Amino acid sequence: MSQFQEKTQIIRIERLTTDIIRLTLESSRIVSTAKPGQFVMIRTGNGKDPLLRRPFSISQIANGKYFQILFKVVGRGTALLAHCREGESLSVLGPLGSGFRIHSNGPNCLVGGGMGIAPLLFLGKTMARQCSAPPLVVLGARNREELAPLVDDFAELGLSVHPATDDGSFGHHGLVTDVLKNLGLGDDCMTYVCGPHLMMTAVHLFCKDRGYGCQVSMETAMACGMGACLGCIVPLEEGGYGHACSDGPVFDAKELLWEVK
Amino acid sequence: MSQFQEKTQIIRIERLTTDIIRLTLESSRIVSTAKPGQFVMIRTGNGKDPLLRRPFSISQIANGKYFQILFKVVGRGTALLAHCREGESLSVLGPLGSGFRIHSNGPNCLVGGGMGIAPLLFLGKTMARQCSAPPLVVLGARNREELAPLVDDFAELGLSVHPATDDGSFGHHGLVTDVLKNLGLGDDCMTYVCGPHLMMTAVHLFCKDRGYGCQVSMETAMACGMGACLGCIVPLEEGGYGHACSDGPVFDAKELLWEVK
Amino acid sequence: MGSEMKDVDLRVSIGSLNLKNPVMTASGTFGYAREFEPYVNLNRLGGVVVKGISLEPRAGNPPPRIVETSCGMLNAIGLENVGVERFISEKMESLQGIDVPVLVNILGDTLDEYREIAKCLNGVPGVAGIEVNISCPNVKKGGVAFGTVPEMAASVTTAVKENSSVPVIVKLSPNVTDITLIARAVEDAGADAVSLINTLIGMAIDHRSRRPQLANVIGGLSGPAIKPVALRMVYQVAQAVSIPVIGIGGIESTEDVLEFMLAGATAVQIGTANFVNPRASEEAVDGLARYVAEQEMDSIRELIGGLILS
Amino acid sequence: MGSEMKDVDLRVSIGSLNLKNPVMTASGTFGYAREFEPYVNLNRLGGVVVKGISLEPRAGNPPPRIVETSCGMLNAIGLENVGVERFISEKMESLQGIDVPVLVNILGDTLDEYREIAKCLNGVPGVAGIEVNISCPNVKKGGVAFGTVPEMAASVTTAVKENSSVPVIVKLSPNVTDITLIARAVEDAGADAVSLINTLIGMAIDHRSRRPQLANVIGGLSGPAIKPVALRMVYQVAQAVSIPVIGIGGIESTEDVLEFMLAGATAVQIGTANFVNPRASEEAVDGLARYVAEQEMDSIRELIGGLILS
Ligand SMILES: Cc1cc2nc3c(=O)[nH]c(=O)nc-3n(C[C@H](O)[C@H](O)[C@H](O)COP(=O)(O)OP(=O)(O)OC[C@H]3O[C@@H](n4cnc5c(N)ncnc54)[C@H](O)[C@@H]3O)c2cc1C
Ligand SMILES: Cc1cc2nc3c(=O)[nH]c(=O)nc-3n(C[C@H](O)[C@H](O)[C@H](O)COP(=O)(O)OP(=O)(O)OC[C@H]3O[C@@H](n4cnc5c(N)ncnc54)[C@H](O)[C@@H]3O)c2cc1C
Ligand SMILES: Cc1cc2nc3c(=O)[nH]c(=O)nc-3n(C[C@H](O)[C@H](O)[C@H](O)COP(=O)(O)O)c2cc1C
Ligand SMILES: Cc1cc2nc3c(=O)[nH]c(=O)nc-3n(C[C@H](O)[C@H](O)[C@H](O)COP(=O)(O)O)c2cc1C
Ligand code: FES
Ligand code: FES
Repeated sequence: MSQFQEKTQIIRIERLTTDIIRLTLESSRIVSTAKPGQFVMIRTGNGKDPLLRRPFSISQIANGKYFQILFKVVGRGTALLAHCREGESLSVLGPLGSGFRIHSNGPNCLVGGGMGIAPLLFLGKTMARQCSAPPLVVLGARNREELAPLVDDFAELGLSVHPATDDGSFGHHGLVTDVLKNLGLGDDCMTYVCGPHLMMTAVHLFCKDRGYGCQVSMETAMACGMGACLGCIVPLEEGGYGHACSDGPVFDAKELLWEVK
Repeated sequence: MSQFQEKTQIIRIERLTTDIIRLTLESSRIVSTAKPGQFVMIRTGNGKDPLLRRPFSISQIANGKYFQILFKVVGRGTALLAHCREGESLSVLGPLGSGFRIHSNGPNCLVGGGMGIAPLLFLGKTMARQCSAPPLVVLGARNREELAPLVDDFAELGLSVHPATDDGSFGHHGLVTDVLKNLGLGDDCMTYVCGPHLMMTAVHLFCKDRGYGCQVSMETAMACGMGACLGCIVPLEEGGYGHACSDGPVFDAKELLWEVK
Repeated sequence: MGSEMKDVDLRVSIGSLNLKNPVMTASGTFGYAREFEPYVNLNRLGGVVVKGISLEPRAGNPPPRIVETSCGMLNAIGLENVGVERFISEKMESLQGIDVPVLVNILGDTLDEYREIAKCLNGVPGVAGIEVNISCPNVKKGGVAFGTVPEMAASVTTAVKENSSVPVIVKLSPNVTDITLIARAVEDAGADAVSLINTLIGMAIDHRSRRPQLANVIGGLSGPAIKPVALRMVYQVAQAVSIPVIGIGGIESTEDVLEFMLAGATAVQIGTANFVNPRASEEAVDGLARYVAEQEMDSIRELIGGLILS
Repeated sequence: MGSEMKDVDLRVSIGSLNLKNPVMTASGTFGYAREFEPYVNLNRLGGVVVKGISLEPRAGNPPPRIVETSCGMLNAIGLENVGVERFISEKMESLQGIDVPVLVNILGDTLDEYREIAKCLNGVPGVAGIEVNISCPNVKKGGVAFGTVPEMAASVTTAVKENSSVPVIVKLSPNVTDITLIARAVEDAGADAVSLINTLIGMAIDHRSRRPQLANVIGGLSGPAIKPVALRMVYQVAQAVSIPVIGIGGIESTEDVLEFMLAGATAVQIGTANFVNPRASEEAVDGLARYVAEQEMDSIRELIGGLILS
């Protein structure tokens, strides 16, 4: 048994910006089996509306019993979560899904956009410990306010971060793919990508072009998070569908069907 | 226009027992027209579940802009209300319904049971000011814990209270009707009753027997609180139904059909 | 709000009835309209549909009549109403002076009753339209609801239509296998519009007392819970008929109105939401005006049936 | 829990199928059961109904396939499944060793397909019963769902029944005018039980993109939102037929199970609630055991149809 349904206590609530929040939750069981790239399903309220759990990447683990999620308030579920108080409990299901497959020896590059940065912190921390060389980190967001606190987290791990913002207020003014092009990544580089679909498409094409490996973490609507509802599909290159919650959320980008206009 | 739909700020939350709570809300408009016996309809949450507003008696007004409700946590709506924080806002509709018709000259007796005590405080306060003689007050509840804090409120108004509890832990051990029988009420006494249905039935019969007037405040399920849904009916003596929200909640007990076994 | 939005065109037509905007209130959820005056400027609404009226007064069902369910409510009011005579002399009288079309919802147990009510209402000042509730059981046909058999629905439509000079809207029941069959039948019988959906039939039980929660055992389910069913039926009916469709079911907000119009509704009715937020209807009018302005549309009518498929 | 409750009798029977307790899981909401092993002791359940199986594998509908609605969800999975062959070789194989009846939900576009699947499953070890999903459109009859016409529902029942040695449960669609007509037709055709309800047909629209929220445009509504409709239909069907009725629709808790049993259900299936609380089914078993003990009932069967009227 490596998944659990737990009442987890909210240890800490940090408001990084007006609408980006970090929750620290306690569950030694979930933490004991969690791997970078996995996610949890959280009940955001006690009522029946919103009805379904919401998926969030595990963005950090610590001390064998704490884990963090980092989220943005975009709708009712996240608004309810943002309204919680320290000391209260949340029902959490996890850890769920496949994680990133870490290449311990090759050069690694983490590419995150917006809230897609969340799982990369856990990944970066793990790599810093496991891999022969630390990964390069490229992070994009709308502006300094949203990006700076997240960049700090990676910096604390001793990783060098290349930021990019839409408005140029922090790091490169433009897209993460611009940054990637100028980084001089090693030949057999593996990229680990999580962010908006358009960004992942662009990074996939870039990697395909250069012959780099590319793992992407896919976001879809999810009802169950555990392979039961068959709602969370992503179209596969070979035809048919993969299930984001059980076959993913991390997929080899080559196996997916990318709609490129 | 004497009804309003308002975002009212929660000024104060007092937990009288583990499940009895008093909220102080601010709305000068609602307070300006509120009369004893009237009620408000409150949205207990922001979601769609629970969907409907919940009715609560106005149990006090103060300083021309504050009003209080006193409630017991019995289900999801009241649980949500109990979970609110000071400074937050609640959507309130009111004041609604007919109030008590105060007899300024005759002897008056307020009879309350459980949360039915709530509207009687506002009534008692008004009578203390308006009436030639202060009303007698008979209050019943399960035990001292639930009753004592409410009795204190009446005592502060200078009214003499005759308490009764189911377990005998405070005042008379037994029913409010036992107390009533021994009070020696004046001949043309008017009683104002709010509490469990069985209690109101008993008080009505007692009053009918003695020829006292009897006004009762009826509780029914309510969807709208303003005469639009026709859901809140109470059977009338003459046949047909009255509407608790618009014809009541206060009725002359004689006009209602009482099921007496 | 009113003046700055002057230029925004929210008008829609239901047959010969021209509405300022598509937002009406649903029968049985808005009383006789005056109840909402403390909260709503009635003149700003597209129309109000008053509580269902029968030939004779009805006391309605015994209590309990309502019970809350998940994101919805069940009601078994039992069509309590003052009867058509008192309705005309008291309620319509009290509505004089309001600058909003008043539509009268009517119901009966026999064809004759429908016909008689229509006659009584014909020519009454202020009655801008008739909405025919065909969810009632036909007592002559063993209690099968008029609204579940195309031929019966058509007969009711004809009976009312022949005795009305104002537009006749037929309100469809969702408790049928194929609502488009009923919609087409009433269109063929001359209905000027259809409105849908009425409530879904439901039930609630109190496991403690082991009794039904409604004295009437079954009741009508309304509110946000039924919105997906309503939207689907409006979409299907809008494709099946060429008369205007009025969307009803779980509508609470401007966004909901937009969805129903995209699905093919020319206008909408707000029901249960009036209980939760008495200002829901007027707020939806404001929201539509803002939307049309923001989207720089010439008219809200561009939205009707504008769902993009593929 | 298990041992202290030893004396409590929760057993119910569906035809010749004896269940430890009335709590099953609904098709399409419990995967192939093994997915729930981290959370649930499968052996404690009354039965599990696995995802609907067709003759050939189906890829299902394109995304998006699910969308949340008020107290419910819409799904248009499009019956994605591995086909009956791989189902038998892989999925049934993996279920060996579980001490719980496995019921297989089947579906087809033609009578022949239903018949063929039944034949394939007949005699397969571990298959304790067949649940026939008749909500699918009959391709030969122009896409009218098998479940909406009594004669068609009866034919499917006969076709499956003739080729099955285990009990056959027919799962009824709620999207009909009179569900008791379908229930009686399948009873007469030999069904051992009926289960209801399947999902209500619904739709959701994204007003921003002006597109349907499901690629398939329409989908099936499930969850607490539909419970009142499900309870009403179970109540009606239980009075109309004498075979056991299995209640489905919005069941989340022990209380919900009690309500469906009072309405006349012999057993129940928990669907969407499994997504919200994977332990919902086992918790309902615990709750029923506590209830029977507290109420000092001889058996949970005393509850079936025990609704008190008047
Ligand atoms: C595997 C996985 C991991 C995730 N990890 C994180 C994370 O670490 N941090 C984080 O902030 N978010 C994460 N998400 C997205 C997160 O689940 C959604 O933001 C959340 O469900 C929104 O819930 P809501 O009730 O606030 O919004 P809703 O009210 O449900 O929707 C509000 C708006 O958000 C959009 N939306 C809803 N769900 C998603 C989704 N899954 N993806 C994109 N848009 C969506 C809706 O279309 C709508 O426009 C993850 C999603 C998946 C599938
Ligand atoms: C005019 C009026 C004035 C009221 N004033 C007060 C007041 O001042 N203080 C107070 O505590 N309560 C008052 N009530 C009762 C209050 O409205 C209910 O307790 C509340 O609606 C319960 O909401 P809930 O969501 O917590 O419970 P629910 O989840 O809706 O129900 C939980 C339990 O409470 C029962 N219940 C629900 N509504 C009522 C009701 N109206 N009467 C009796 N039982 C009910 C249900 O049957 C159920 O068993 C008043 C009711 C009315 C009609
Ligand atoms: C309390 C109540 C009373 C109703 N009375 C009537 C009625 O008299 N006639 C009618 O045609 N519909 C009646 N309805 C149905 C509504 O007009 C509407 O069709 C239904 O509630 C669905 O819309 P909603 O979900 O917005 O409430 C009533 C609904 C409710 C909730
Ligand atoms: C995602 C999903 C998939 C479903 N797949 C099937 C199926 O394959 N066969 C079937 O008969 N019913 C299927 N159903 C219907 C459920 O078994 C059940 O009848 C319905 O969801 C109502 O119950 P609920 O409200 O408890 O979910 C599915 C439901 C959902 C939500
Ligand atoms: S979310 Fe249910 S199968 Fe993936
Ligand atoms: S609560 Fe709606 S009429 Fe009284």
